[in-house]
Amino acid sequence: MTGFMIKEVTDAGEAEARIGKLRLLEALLFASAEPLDEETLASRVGPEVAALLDELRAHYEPRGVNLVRTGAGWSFRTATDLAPLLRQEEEVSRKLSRAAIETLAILAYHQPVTRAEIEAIRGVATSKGTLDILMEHGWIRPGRRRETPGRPLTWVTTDHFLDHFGLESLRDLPSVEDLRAAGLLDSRPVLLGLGPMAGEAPDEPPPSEEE
Amino acid sequence: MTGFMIKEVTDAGEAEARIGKLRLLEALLFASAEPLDEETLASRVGPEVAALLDELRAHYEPRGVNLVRTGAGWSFRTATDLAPLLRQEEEVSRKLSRAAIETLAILAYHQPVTRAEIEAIRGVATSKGTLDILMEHGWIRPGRRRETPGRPLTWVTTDHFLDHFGLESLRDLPSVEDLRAAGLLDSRPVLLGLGPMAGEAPDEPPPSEEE
Amino acid sequence: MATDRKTEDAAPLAAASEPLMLVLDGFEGPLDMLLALGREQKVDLTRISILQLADQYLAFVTEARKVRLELAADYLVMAAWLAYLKSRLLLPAQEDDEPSGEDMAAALAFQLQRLEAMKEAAAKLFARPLLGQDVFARGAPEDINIRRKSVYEVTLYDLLRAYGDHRKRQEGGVLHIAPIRLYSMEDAVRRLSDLLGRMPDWTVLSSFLPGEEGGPLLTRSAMAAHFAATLELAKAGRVELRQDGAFAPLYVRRAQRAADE
Repeated sequence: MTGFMIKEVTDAGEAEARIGKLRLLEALLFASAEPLDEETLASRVGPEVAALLDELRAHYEPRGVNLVRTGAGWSFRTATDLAPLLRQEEEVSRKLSRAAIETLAILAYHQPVTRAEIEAIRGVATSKGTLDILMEHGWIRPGRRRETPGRPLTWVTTDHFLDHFGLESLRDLPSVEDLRAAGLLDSRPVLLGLGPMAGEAPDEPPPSEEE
Repeated sequence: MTGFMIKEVTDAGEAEARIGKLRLLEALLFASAEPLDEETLASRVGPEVAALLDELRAHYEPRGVNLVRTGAGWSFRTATDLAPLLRQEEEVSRKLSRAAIETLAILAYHQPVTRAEIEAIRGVATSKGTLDILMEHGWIRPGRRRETPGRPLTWVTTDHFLDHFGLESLRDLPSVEDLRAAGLLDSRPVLLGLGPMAGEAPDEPPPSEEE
Repeated sequence: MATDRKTEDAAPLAAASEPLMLVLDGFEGPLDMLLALGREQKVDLTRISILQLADQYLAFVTEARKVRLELAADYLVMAAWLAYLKSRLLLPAQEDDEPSGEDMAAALAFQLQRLEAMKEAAAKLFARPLLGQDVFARGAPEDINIRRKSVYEVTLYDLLRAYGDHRKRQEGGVLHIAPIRLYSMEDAVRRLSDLLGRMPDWTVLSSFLPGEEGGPLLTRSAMAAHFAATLELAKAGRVELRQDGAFAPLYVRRAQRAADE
């Protein structure tokens, strides 16, 4: 049991129980490809799960496999510095259209955001299949409806989005604080009366004036 | 790098190279869907793979995850002594049938809805088991009886349904128009798609009507 | 041409001094194109010359029309908007409740900065170690479901997809209808209505016409349809028409009163 760094434990029986829990926690996390939330883990190893997770994380920190927290869950992942040695041929971003990549970024930084707002930011209509493909990847989902005229649907990112991009929370999005400070995370349409940025009803799908 | 038991290595650079190989080996074995044979591993980490594997196996021996040799290959497996604890609440994950998913979707969108109405909408008879499975899972429950001849029972979705699908309320289910816009529903044929803003299909790339 | 937006790289326009390369492939709409033009000024977007940008864009559109390049309507709307912006920037300030040229220019500059920020954010996001590409999950997850609540692997996507598929079947599947080679008045009315809603001021009717790529018959029918459509819209009180003399260009704008209703 040399590998575990057991601290502040004197009683042999207590130490053994703790090691047992660490082993179970390790096995549970190892067996699952998906992140597991603390609540689920606590139901299996007990309320001290946070401390156990910290210990396990520290143990794995220098290794080829790390224990990481993304979104609401914990999971084992290969170490990021090994990426050049492990990289797979097919790159996800290759297969995504530029529109999809941009839309995902706008959605991530401006969420909850309506489709009309995404269009206002990009200055172009969202082609069919863009949100579809992002949803199929499990990165986005519909959020609450906005309580404005038309009650438009908003979109938000999922925990799997955080997992995929290795983010612990949305606060860890690259440069998010700088962008917010610079006022660039304002999703209101600004070019009144222009293109898809139709001024009068910002949250609605572009109105068709015929009806 | 305290976790690794490095033996018989004096040179610091050599130790580092060895640790690098151990980490890569660890990551490869972790990420592989199949057990990996020594030949494959040797091509990635070098001819000393057998010694490295021994070292890794020894390191993991007391832990919740073990490095085991099965047939011709090596793989990580959760420790066998933990099996009873891991499998304590094992439930085989099952795929829901297409009919059941569609029934659930129709029920969610059209509720409260009677079984006869679901059948009318789907155009096929609903097998008895379908609603049972959905109810067993806690996604649907009987609603009020319809005040029509025969007083048929209606069905509605439950709070657990919302919980499972991450919806805050039924109002947050995307509307048919939202689905269409997201590309989850092909649009009605555009008879004369002239210009991107024509009619009610604002989110298509401008059709090139000239072809 | 203008409709192909899937291409990866933003094929840039040549510098304004050289003949414009009419390459629309790769632009995600007019704003994207403006951003590419703006970058050529090689200054910070906050210090960009909006006037110069407008000139470059308008030059592009003029060139495009010369070689009968089919431009999507949103490119034309942007052109009209920029022409209007230019006039407001160059003419002495007027006493009306329209936004000032400076305000409009600032709004455009902000829009460009925001779009650029999002493009950079997207690049940074995808430069991160990605799951399944740089970082890997357990390759052989063991068949242990420790989450009691999800016995069935059904996601919201599956549910919505199922409903979408169902509706699609109901709507009768995919219909293939041969394209009609004539421009109808209904479409012209609709196109004009859409465009006019965004046009700030008097605009030459001919600038609304689609390109001439569909052959002379389609072009002529488009011209006739748009002319008839303006008469129809004028009759309904939705647009105002102006012509300064016989055979002079016909100008159209949204009826000022109807716009407020």
